[in-house]
Amino acid sequence: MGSLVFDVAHLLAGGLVLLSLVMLYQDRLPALIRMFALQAVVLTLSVSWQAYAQGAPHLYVTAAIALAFKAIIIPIALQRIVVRLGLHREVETALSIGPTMVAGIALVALSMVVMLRVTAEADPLAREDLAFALSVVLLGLLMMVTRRNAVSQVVGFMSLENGLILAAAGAKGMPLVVEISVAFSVLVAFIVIGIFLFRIRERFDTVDSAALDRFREGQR
Amino acid sequence: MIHALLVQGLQMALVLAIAPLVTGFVRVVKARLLRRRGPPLLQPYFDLARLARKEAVLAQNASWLFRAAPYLIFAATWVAAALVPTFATGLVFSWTADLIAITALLGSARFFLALAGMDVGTSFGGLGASREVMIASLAEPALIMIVFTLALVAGSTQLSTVAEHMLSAHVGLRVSLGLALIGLTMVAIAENARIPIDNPATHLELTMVHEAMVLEYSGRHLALIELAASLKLTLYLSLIACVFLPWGLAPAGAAPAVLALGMLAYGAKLALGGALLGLFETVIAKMRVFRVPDFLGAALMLGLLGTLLLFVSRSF
Amino acid sequence: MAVVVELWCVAALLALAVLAVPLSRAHAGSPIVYGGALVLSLIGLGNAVAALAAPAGTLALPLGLPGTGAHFRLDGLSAVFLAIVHLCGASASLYAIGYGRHADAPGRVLPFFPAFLAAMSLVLLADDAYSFLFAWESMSLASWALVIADHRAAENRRAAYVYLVMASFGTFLLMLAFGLLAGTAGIYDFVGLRAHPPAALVGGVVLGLALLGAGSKAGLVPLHAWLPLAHPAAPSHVSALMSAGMTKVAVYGFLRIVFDLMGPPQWWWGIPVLAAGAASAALGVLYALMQSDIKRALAYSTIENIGIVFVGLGLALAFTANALPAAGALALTAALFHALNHALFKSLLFFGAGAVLGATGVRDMERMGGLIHGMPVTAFAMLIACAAISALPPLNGFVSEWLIFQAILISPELPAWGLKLLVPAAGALLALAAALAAACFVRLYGISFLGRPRGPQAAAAREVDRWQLGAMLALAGLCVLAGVLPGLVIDAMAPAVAALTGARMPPQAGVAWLSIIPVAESRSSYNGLLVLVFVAGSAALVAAAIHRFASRAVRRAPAWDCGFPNAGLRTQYTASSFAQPIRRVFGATVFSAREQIHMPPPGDLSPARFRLRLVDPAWDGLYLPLARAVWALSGRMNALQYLSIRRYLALVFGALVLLLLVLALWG
Amino acid sequence: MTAGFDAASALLLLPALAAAVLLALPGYRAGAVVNTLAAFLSFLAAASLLVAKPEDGAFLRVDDLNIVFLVLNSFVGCTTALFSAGYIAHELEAGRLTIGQMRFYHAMYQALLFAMNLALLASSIGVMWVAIEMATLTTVLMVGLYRTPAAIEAAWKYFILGSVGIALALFGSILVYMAARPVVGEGPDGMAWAVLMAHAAAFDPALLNLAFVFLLLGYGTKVGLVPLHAWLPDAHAEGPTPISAVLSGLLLNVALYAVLRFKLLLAAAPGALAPGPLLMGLGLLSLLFAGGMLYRRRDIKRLFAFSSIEHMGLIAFAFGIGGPIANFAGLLHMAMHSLTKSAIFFGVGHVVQVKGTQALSEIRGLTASHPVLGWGLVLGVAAIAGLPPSGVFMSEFLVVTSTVAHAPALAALLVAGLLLAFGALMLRLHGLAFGAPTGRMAPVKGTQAPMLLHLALVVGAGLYLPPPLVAWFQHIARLLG
Repeated sequence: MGSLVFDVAHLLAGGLVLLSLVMLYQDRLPALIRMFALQAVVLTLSVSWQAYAQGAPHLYVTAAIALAFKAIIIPIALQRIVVRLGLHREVETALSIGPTMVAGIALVALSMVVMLRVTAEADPLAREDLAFALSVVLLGLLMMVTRRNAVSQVVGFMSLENGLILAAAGAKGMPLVVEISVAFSVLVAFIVIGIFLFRIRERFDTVDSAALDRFREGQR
Repeated sequence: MIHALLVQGLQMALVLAIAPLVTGFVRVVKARLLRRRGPPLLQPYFDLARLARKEAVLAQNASWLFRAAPYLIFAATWVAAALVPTFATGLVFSWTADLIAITALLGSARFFLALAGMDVGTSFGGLGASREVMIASLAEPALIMIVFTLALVAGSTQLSTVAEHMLSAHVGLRVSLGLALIGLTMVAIAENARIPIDNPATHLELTMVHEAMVLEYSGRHLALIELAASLKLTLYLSLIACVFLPWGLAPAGAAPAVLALGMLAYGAKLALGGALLGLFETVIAKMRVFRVPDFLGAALMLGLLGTLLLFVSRSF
Repeated sequence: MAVVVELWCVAALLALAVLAVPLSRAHAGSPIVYGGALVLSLIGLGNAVAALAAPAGTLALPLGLPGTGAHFRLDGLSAVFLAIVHLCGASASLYAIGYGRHADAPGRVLPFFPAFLAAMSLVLLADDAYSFLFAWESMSLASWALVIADHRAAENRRAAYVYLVMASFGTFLLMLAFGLLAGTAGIYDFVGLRAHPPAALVGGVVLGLALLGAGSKAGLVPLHAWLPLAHPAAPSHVSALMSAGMTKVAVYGFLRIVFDLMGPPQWWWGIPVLAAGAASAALGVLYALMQSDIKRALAYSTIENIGIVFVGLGLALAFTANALPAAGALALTAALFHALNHALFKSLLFFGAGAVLGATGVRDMERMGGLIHGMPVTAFAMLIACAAISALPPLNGFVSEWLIFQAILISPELPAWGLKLLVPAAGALLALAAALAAACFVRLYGISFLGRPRGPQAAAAREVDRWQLGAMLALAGLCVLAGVLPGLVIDAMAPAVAALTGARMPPQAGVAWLSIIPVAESRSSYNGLLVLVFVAGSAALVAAAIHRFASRAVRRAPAWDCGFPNAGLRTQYTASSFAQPIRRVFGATVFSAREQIHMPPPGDLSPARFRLRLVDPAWDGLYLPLARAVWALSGRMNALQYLSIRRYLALVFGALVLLLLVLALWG
Repeated sequence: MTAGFDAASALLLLPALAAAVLLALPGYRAGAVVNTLAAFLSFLAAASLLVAKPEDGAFLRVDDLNIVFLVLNSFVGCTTALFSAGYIAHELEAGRLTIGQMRFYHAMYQALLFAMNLALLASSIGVMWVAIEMATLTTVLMVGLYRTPAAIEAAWKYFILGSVGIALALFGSILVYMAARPVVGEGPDGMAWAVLMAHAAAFDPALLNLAFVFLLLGYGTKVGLVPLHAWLPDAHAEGPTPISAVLSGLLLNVALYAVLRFKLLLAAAPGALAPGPLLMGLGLLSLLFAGGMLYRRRDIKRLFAFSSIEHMGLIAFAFGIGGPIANFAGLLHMAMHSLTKSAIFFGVGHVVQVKGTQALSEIRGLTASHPVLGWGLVLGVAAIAGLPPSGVFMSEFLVVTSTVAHAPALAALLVAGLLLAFGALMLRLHGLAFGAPTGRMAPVKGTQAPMLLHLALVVGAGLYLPPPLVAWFQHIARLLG
C-alpha cells in the first residue's frame, strides 16, 4: 500500500470529523439532519475505501448498510417526525453554539493527544483513523449532551455510532464488523421507532427529554 | 488476745457511753457562749431514757422498713464508731474495715435514714431525704479524697496504721495534711448536720434537713436515731483526733496504766473538739440550702488538691 | 472438655430458638422455652465455673471463615465472663417463666431469647476474628429483635433503630481493629494474632477502635445515647439480660482485644480508657438521677457501672504497662469483680422493675409509691439490690469499688505524669459517682416503693408469682454472698487475671476470718462477713435490750401533718422534686436543664404548672447533628436523581472526558 | 466434543428454543410452566459444568471464571422463573397485563437468559459485546412492559443510557483489538480471550489503557456504577418485579463479569496502568453515593435498586483492591448479593401485590400482617445490610479487613459508606416490617419458596462454605490477581 491509501483514508476520516463539527454548529433540525446524511455518505465512502484497501469485501456490506440506512432511510424518517411534530424551527440547545464549538475543538485536541501516546508500532493508518474516530465519538456525545431535543439527540447518537463504524472498519481484519453495524442499526431503529411509537410529543407535549423527567409522579 | 478483745470491747462501750455526753457538752458550750445557763450536761441521757420508755407512734402507712431502719442506722453507726481508735490503736477488729469502709458504713446509715424519711409519704420526709442525699453526694467524695490524702501519706487506709504513722516523727508538717484537716472539718460539720449546713435545733421547714427526715419518729425509734447522731459526732471528733492529734494513743498491747492515760488524753481531745465546735457554731450563721454545694465543693476541691499535691510531690 | 460442653449448650440453645417458633403458638410454649434456657444456662454455668481454674481448652471446627475455620477457646477470662453471662441467663430464664406468661406476642420474644443467650456465649468462646464478630453482631441482632418485640410503640421502633445502627457502628470499628491486627497477611485466628502483636502506633489506633467499638456496645460516654433507649424498650427480663449480660460481653471484647491480642501495652494506653470510664461513671449516674422512667434510670445507671469497670481496666492497663503487674492484677480483679456484681444487682433491679411494671402497668415513677405494702417480697429484694448498687457494706457493690479505690491508692507509684494527674481526678469522679448512685437509688426506691401510692395502679399492685420472686431472691442472696465472701470470688478470678497481667492478687483463701487483703495487711483489709455480723449483732442486741428493758408498745396514728390537715397524695415529694437539689447543682452545666414554672397570679384558681426540660448532651451534641447532616446530605444528593436524560449523559460524558484527561496528562 | 461442551451449548440452545416456543404458545399457564422448566433445565446444564469441565470450543469457552457466573445466573434465573409464575398470574388477574403481553414477557425472559449465557460463554470479546447489547435490549422491552407513562419513561432512560454505554464499550473493544492486532495478527484471534490473555504482555500499554477507560465506562454503565447509574433505579422500579430481581441479581453481574475480564487482561500487561484504583474509586463513589441516596427513597423498589448500586460499588471496590482475600471477598459478595437481592425482590413483589402500592409510606407492619413474608423481608434486608448470619457479613468482613491492611484511610471511607447505607436500609425496614399494619391485608398469592430458598442459602453460606466451593473461589481469586 502506498501513501495514497493512507492519504485518502486520512482525508475521509478528517471529513467525518469536520462534518461532526459542522453538525454541532447547526441550530435547525432539518439542516442538522441533512448534515447527518452527508456524514453518513462520507462514512460510506470511508468504509468502502477501507474495504478496497484491506481487501475485505465484507466491509462493503457495512458500507451499504451505512448508505441505505443512515444516509437515506433514517434521515427521511427523522424528517417526517420533525414535520409531524412541528419541530422544524430552531434547535433548542442547552449550550450556545460558541462554547459548544470551543468544547468540540478541545475534544478533538484531546483525542489527538490521547492517541499520540500510543506507540507508533501500531499501524499508522489505524492510529490516525482511531484518533479521528475518537473525535467523532466524543463530538457525538457532546451533541447529545448539549441538545435538549430528542431528535437531535438521536442524531448525536448516530454520529457517535459513525465514529464507531469508522474505527471498526479501520481496524484491519477485525471480525464481526458487519454484525456490529447491523446491531447498531437495529439500535438506532429502536430509538427512532421509540420516538414514533410512543408519540412522545403527544404524551409529554414536547420531545424535550427534560420534560420526561418532569413528568414523574410524587417521587420528590 | 484477751487483752485486745478487752480493749476492743472497752472502746465499743466507751463510744456508746460518752456519745450523748459529747452532744450535751457542745450544747452547754454554746449556751455558755450565749450567756445562757443551758441544759444540764447530762440532759441527752435523760432525753434518751425518756424516749426509750415511751411507746412508739407509727404513721398509719409506715412499713416494716420504717421500723427496722432505726436499728440498722444505729448499728451501722455504732460499728463504724467502734472501729475508729479513740484511746488506743491496735484494736483487734480494726482490720475488719478500713477508713473507706467506715465512710461507707456511715453511708449505709444515711441511706436507710433517707429511705425511712420517705416511707410515710409526707412532704417533709421527702424534703429532708432529698436535701440529705444532695449534701451527701458532695460530702462523701470529699471525704474519700481526704481519705486518699491520709492514705497516701501513711501508705495505708487502715486507721491504726495511719495513726501510728502520724505518731512517728518523720511525717513533719505537710501542706496536704493541712488541706485535709480543713476539708475533714468541713465534711464533719456537714455530715453531723451542724451550723452552717443544718441546724440540729430547728424545725423550720425552710432550713431543716436532718430533722425533717426524722420528723415521723417517736419513742424508742427516735431515741436510737438521736443516739446514732451523737455517735456520729463522736466518731468524727475521734477521727480528727486520731489522725491529726494522735498523741497519747496507747499502742497495741499497752499496759492498763498507759490505756488510762490514753483515755484521759482522748477525753481532753474530745473536750477541745467539742468546745471548738460550739464556738464555731456560735459565731457563724446558717447558710441557705443552695449555698451548701459551694461549701462542700470547696471541701471536695481541698481534698482533691491535697491528693494531687501528694501524687506530684512524692516523685520528687 | 469444657469448651465442648459450652458449645453443645450453644447448639442446644440455638435448637431451642428454632423450636420456639412453633412452640410460641402453644399455650405451654413459654415455660418450655424458658425452662429449657434455664437448664442449659445452669449447665453452662456449672461448666464455666469448673473451667475457671482449668487450663485453656480449644476446639476448631470447619465452619465460618474459609481458610481460618471457626476456632473456639475456653480460658480463664472466657470462663469468668461465661459464668457471668450464664448467671444472668439462668436468672432471667427463671424470672421469665413467670414473667413471660403475660407477654402479648410470645412469638416475637421466645425464638430470640435463647438465640441471644447463645450468641453471647459464642462471643465469649470465639477464638478467631470472624467468629468473634459474627457472634458479636448476631448478639446485637438477636437483642435488636427483642428490643422491637413490642413493635407497635413508635418509641420502641426508634429505640431499636438507633440501637441497631450503633451496634453496627461498633462492629465496623471492631472490624477495622481486627483488620489492622490481621495485617496484610490476613491472620484472623487469635493464636496467630497473639504471635504477631502490632507495632506501637498501630496498637494505639487499635486501642482507640476497640475502645470506641466495644465501648459503644458497653455504653461508654459519649456513645451511650442509644443504651437508655434500647435497654428499657425490651421486655424486662431481656432488659436485665442486656444491661447485666451484654454490656459485660462488650467489656470482655475490649479485654480480649486490648489485654490479650495486642501484646505488652504502652504506658499511655490507660489514659483514654481511664478518662472515658471516669466520665461515664459520673455522667451516667447524673443522667440516671434525672429520669422518672424506672427502667431508663436503671439503664443510665448501667452506664455508670460500666464506667467504673472501665476505670478499673484503665488502671490495670496503666499499671501493667508501667511494670507494676501486682497493682495491675488488683485493678483488673476489681474491674472483673465489679462486672460480676453489676450483673447480679442490675439483673435484680430490672427484675424488680419488671415486677412493678407487671403489677402496675406503669414505668413512670411519678405514678408509683407505696409498693412496699402490696409487694413486700419484691420490695425486700429491691432494697438489697439498691443498697448493693449504692456500694454499701456489707454488700457486694462495696467490695469491688473498695478494691478499685485501693488500686487508685497505689497509683502514685506510676512514673508517668499524665497518669499521675489523671488518676486522682478519676478517683474523685468515682467517689462522686458512688455518692450520687446512693442518691439515685434512694430516690428510685423511695419514690416507687415507699410513701403513699401516687396512682390507682400503684394502690392496687399485688405481689408477683413465685418464679419471679424466686429469681429475685436468689439474686439478692448472691449479692449478699458475694459481699460477705469476696475472697472466694477474687481467688476464682485469679487465673484469668494472671493470664492477662502476669500477676495475681495475694491468695485470699488462707486469710484469717475470711478477710480480703488487696496488697498487704498493714495497708488495708476488709471483712464483709464481720461487718455483717457486727451490724446485725449490734442491731439485734440493741433491739433486744430496748424491748426487754424499755418499751415495746406501738401505736398507729395519722402522719404528723404540721398543722395542715388533709394533706393529699400530691403533697408527697415526686421523683423530679427529689432530684431538684442535685439538678440545681449539676444540671445547668451537665445537661442544660431548664425549669419553667407557670404560677397563676393570686386569686386565679388554675393549677400551677411545672415543666422540666433535660437534654442529654451526647444526644444533642453528637447523635442529632450527625443525623441531621446525613439527612441534609442525602437531600442534596437526592436532587441528582431527578435530572434530565441529557444531564445524565453529561455525567457519563464528564466521567469519560475526565478519565481521558487523566490518561493524557499521566500516561 | 465432550459432554461439557454439550452442556455449554445446551445453555444457549435451551433458552433460545424456549423463547421460540414461548412466543408461539398461547396459554399463559403453559407459558409459565415452560419458562420455569426451561430455566430449570438450564440450571441443570450449568450445574453439570461443575462436574465435567468442558474444553474450549470455537466460539464458546468455559473457564474457571465464568463457570461461577453461569451457575449462579442459571440458578437465580430458575428460581426467578418459579417466582415469576405466581407473580404473573396475579398481574393477569389484576388486569395489569394482557395475555399477549404475557407471551411476550415469557419469550423475552428466555431471550434474556440466552443473551446472558452467551455473554458469559462467549470466547470472543465481540460476541460478548453483542450478547450484552441483546440482554440490554430485552430488558428494555421488559421494563416498559406495563406501558404506563412511568414505565415507558424508565425504559426510555434505560435505553438511551444503555445505548451510549454500549457504544463506549464497543469502542473499547475495538481498541483492544487494535492493541492485539500487531501481536497476534489479524482476524478473530485478536478478539479471543485465550489468545488475548496469552499475549497481553506484548500489547501496547497506552492503547490498552485507553481501551480500559472506555470499557470501564461502557460496561460500568450496565453495572450501575456512579455516575453511570441513573437508569438503574427507574428500571428496577417500573418493570415487573421478577425483572427487577433478574436485573439486580444477574444482569449487573454479567456486566461486572465483562469488566473483570478486561481487568484481568490489563493485569496481564505489565506496562498498562493498574485498573485497581479506577475500580476502587468508582466503587467507593457508588457506595457512598448510594448510601446517601437510600435515605430519601419513597418507593420500595427504588430503595432496593439503590442498594444494588451500593453493593455493586462494594464489589467493584473489592476487586479493585485485589489480592487473594479481597478478590475472594468480591466473588463471594457478588454471589451473596445476587441471591439476597433477588430474594428481597421476590419478597417485595409479594408485598407490592398484597398492598397494591410501591410507596414505602403506605406499607407498615408486615411482620404482624404477613409473618412469613414480613420476617423473610427482615431477614433479607438484614442479610443485605451485612448482618450475620449471612454470607454478606463474611464478604464484608473480608473486604473491610483486607482494605484496612492495604489502605487504612480508604477503609475508613468504606466503613462510613457501609454504615450510611446500613442506617438507611434499617430506617426503612423498621417502617416496613414493624408498627401497626396498614393498607390491604390480602393473603400472599404464589409461592414464597424461592425467597426462602435463597435466604436459606445465604444464611448457610455465612455459617459454612463447602470446601470445594471455597477452593474454587480461591482459585479464581488468585487468577484475578
